[in-house]
Amino acid sequence: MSSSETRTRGASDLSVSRWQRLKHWTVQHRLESADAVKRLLHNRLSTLVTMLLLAVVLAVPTFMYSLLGNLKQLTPGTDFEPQLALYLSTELKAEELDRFSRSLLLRDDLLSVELISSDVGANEFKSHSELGELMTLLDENPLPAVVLAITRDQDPATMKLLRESMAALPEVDVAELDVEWLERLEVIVGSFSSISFVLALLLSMTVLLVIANTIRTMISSRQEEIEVSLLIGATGAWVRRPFLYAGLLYGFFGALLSLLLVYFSLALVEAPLAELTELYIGRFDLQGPDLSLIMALLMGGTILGWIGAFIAVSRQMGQLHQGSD
Amino acid sequence: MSSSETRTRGASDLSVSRWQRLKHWTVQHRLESADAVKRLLHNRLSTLVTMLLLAVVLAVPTFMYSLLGNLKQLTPGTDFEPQLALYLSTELKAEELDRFSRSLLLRDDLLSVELISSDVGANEFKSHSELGELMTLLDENPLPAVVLAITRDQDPATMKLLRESMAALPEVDVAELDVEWLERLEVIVGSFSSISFVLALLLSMTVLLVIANTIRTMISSRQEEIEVSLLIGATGAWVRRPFLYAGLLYGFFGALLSLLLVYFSLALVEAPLAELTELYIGRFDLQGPDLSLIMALLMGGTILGWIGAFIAVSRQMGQLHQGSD
Amino acid sequence: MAAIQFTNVSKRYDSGQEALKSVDFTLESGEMAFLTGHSGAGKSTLLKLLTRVEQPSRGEVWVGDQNLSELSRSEIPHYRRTLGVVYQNHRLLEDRTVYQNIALPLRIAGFNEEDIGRRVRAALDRVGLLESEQKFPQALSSGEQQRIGIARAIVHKPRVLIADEPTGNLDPRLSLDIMNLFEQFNRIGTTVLIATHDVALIKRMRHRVLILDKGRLRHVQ
Amino acid sequence: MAAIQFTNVSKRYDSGQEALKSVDFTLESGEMAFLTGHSGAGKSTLLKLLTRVEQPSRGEVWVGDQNLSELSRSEIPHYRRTLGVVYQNHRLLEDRTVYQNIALPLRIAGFNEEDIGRRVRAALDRVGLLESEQKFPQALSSGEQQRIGIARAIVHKPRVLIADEPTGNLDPRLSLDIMNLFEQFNRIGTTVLIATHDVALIKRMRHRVLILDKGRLRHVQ
Ligand SMILES: Nc1ncnc2c1ncn2[C@@H]1O[C@H](COP(=O)(O)OP(=O)(O)OP(=O)(O)O)[C@@H](O)[C@H]1O
Ligand SMILES: Nc1ncnc2c1ncn2[C@@H]1O[C@H](COP(=O)(O)OP(=O)(O)OP(=O)(O)O)[C@@H](O)[C@H]1O
Ligand SMILES: [Mg+2]
Ligand SMILES: [Mg+2]
Repeated sequence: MSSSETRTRGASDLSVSRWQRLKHWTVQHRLESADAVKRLLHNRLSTLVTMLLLAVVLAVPTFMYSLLGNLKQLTPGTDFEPQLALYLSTELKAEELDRFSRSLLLRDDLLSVELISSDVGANEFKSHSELGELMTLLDENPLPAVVLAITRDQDPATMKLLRESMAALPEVDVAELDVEWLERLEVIVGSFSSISFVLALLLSMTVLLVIANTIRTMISSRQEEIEVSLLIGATGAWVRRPFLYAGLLYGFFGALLSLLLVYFSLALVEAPLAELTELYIGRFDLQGPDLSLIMALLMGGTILGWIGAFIAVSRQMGQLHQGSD
Repeated sequence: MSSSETRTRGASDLSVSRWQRLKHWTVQHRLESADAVKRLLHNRLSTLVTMLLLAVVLAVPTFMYSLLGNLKQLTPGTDFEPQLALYLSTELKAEELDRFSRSLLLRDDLLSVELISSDVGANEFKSHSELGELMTLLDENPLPAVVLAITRDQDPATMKLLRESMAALPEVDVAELDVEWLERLEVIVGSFSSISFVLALLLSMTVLLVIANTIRTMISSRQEEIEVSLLIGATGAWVRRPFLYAGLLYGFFGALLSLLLVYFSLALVEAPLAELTELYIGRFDLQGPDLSLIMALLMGGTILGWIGAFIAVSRQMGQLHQGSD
Repeated sequence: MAAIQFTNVSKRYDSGQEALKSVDFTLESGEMAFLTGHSGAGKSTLLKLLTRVEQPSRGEVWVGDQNLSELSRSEIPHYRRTLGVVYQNHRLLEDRTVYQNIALPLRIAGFNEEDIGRRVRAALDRVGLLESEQKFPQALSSGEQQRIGIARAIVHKPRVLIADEPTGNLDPRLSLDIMNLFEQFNRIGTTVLIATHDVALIKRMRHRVLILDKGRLRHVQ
Repeated sequence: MAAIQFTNVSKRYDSGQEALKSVDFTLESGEMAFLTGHSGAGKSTLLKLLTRVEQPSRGEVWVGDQNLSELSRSEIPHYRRTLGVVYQNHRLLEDRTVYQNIALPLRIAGFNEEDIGRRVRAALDRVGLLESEQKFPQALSSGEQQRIGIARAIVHKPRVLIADEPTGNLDPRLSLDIMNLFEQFNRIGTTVLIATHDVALIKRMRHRVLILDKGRLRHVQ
């Protein structure tokens, strides 16, 4: 009869070596995670619904952030520097224009100076503006020559002062700064991204709640099993583990599904959005979420899943430890 | 001992009058719906999560439809009629212009004719276009006079023919139709609304799934109660009723909450969107969902809730009727 | 009139297990009988046929003037309301108070609240647990839970009372009390059928005894 | 050495119910005893103290060399693995086969699959239900379920075996068989404590009997 040998083993595995315990632990984890996947697959409807929900909820901020990335395309990138545009008097002759632009080159508050003659300006105007066709109707070229200058000092206040002093020059009719437009666009992008952030936070809370609730119902549907296991000598960790795995898996696969959803919706929106933007803004390519967003989504989803499960498990287990018979 | 009297009553209420049965039925329904509300309130976390989810899921298409309504603002309403714009030769004198526009008035393929002199045109251009400032730089007004005409026949093909014949007139330099722009915008709005429709369908399915799943877990958490009730003589309808009520309530309140969510998100988006559109398109007012959309949402949500509950109940009850002991 | 009649009833479960084999017996209206036999003999199966939870594979089960095989699905609930059933593991709802548990059959039958209160208290009084009205089943000993289960079975004064080992969890004195309670009901006309292992009790009570042996009705004392 | 020792143990539930009053007794290692008493006397409560589901309001409960009140939360699982417990309502998991049910304590203790298979079959053989290995509990009679519950309690060969009315659902012959099984375990050194109503059985078995009466240990035979 092997009862004495088993008794020590069944009774307390405190006596086995650390190495054996580690091995046991990893084997257990492998079994448990396989078991968690099996259970998710077994309860198909419920798993599907939860994943779908997570996908929808996670897709909303991801979609927003993707669009935001596209919106940022509209603001010139870091290589863009705000320009000072000097519309020159139409009375100046070609040599005068040339001289004037050279004199500007000597100023050390300007980094670069570009002269655009009225012919070149007219051509650009024709190709870019809606009103281009009108130009063909005009007898003579009404456009002035323009000097585009990039200032050394890029801070808006200094640039405004510079604009004023330039406007006072006799050769200059009108001096314009394009920082204002840029500032406005930046404000817009900024407020969109803070909205996206708030939304992402709110919807992360929702994800947390969804997973916590799903795990809660999982736990309560397996309450008898948990109670019996605890009575038989299962540790809290042993009971908790499959639920934590489930939360993690929900989070990860929910995030993955949401990514598909985002690509799908972007594909749907692409054609009409391209037409719309072409109509008002000009060509631009709709881009999907970038790698860092994808990583953030997948890792965020997984972590949220684990935390949600942890919250649910802690709450429910607390109740079980106290109240049950 | 009152046993004989009660026995008939407890045993079969087939014998009571139809009036009593109706009264009993309404009382039951009142009690049941109150009970359903109480249960939803009792299980707060789970109820909250479900409602939030429904709200998020329902809010997505509602939000889309609201934006779509706003997009339609951009396409001129039914009172807009596509115009034919005739840019007249700049060599014509004021009297000639006048005569020409009068002669157009006599044509029966044009409904109305409006002459815009070059001065008026220049003013409009200044106030509307980004390039307005440029106008102030020009020595003379380069704009031609324009005649805006509304055609009797609004179909694009006929209008194109008309445009060609007009362009051939000696007084006319260029003839332009704005139908093309309109056609494009209509295509865009059309594709957005079909996207919204597909999305609404998909998300309605999700709502159905969410509610079916919630009711399913409700049922399985009350399985013992259902089994015992059936053994004691509860009818299927009696057992089903609270779940159907719950589904209905979930649907309705989920839709209500999603409405709040939509108003909230619209409020969030309003300011930056207004700036953005002002930058590219010009002022327009962001409008919330209209009454018919609100009604559709609330009724749709309620009906979806009921159907979802019905599906869940039918599936689960089928299992209970067969397999249990 | 026969209250319960089995004619040549066999029951074979889907698993192939033959739980009842050609069972024939009649219980007159107002009669009281015990059903006994070894574990797995088919006692619970026989009672499940009576509650229309299972259907016979062969033969007919009549209760009163109804052939249970011919009950339509919508008639089953009404039929079940004429029964009172005590379950082996009491089957009380853990999340409801004792009062709510006992009130359930009355709620289902559509009694009004006032009636319900009166009847529930009368039933509780019968099983001697009037003071436990607002407790939850978990806070009761198993014997007390069993008595609540009995109270629920009798609260609507059923025509036929069926019990599956109602005294398995009770001490001998309480068992006798409960059996006496069943006898009282029997005396006012209720037909009573009780499945039990308690041989000592059966001997004492002097009622008819049906003995099942591997699904066959061996002996009718 | 004393396997189980109660010193002046009282238990008062939050509801105010005094379930045990100054209970004192000692069970030597390898001893077998019965716990009896009327319904609600406190038998289940006493066993719940042993499984550390409840804690005494006063007094100390020692099992082996451990004072149960001093067990930390993380020690409870390991302590419980030294016990085998048979529950009144068997507490089998309905969604698992008989095999899976019995394997559970071994899984929890981390045995490997091969060991588990061998031990589960040995336990099933002991209770005479080897052929039901792949069935689900619902497809078994209540007596059979009870025996599966016993198999689960003994599969890991515990030092102490506790049973709460293990024969409440069994017929007299099967009851005796099960009790003999418990005795066999007792003979190889397991300490056994059984709560039961079955007075006839107790008399036959000739072991120590602890009698509870309204929470007081009245009589130790
Ligand atoms: N749902 C079922 N499916 C398959 N077999 C079943 C089912 N229920 C019972 N059985 C089998 O039918 C036989 C009779 O079972 P039943 O529960 O009627 O016995 P019993 O006389 O009530 O026994 P006990 O005294 O142990 O309660 C048993 O062998 C059991 O395994
Ligand atoms: N969780 C609890 N909360 C409050 N009171 C309880 C609780 N459990 C049991 N009691 C009460 O304590 C007393 C003893 O209960 P216990 O279950 O120990 O009795 P028992 O001897 O096992 O009875 P039985 O033979 O009926 O199973 C009873 O009066 C019961 O109502
Ligand atoms: Mg049985
Ligand atoms: Mg007890």
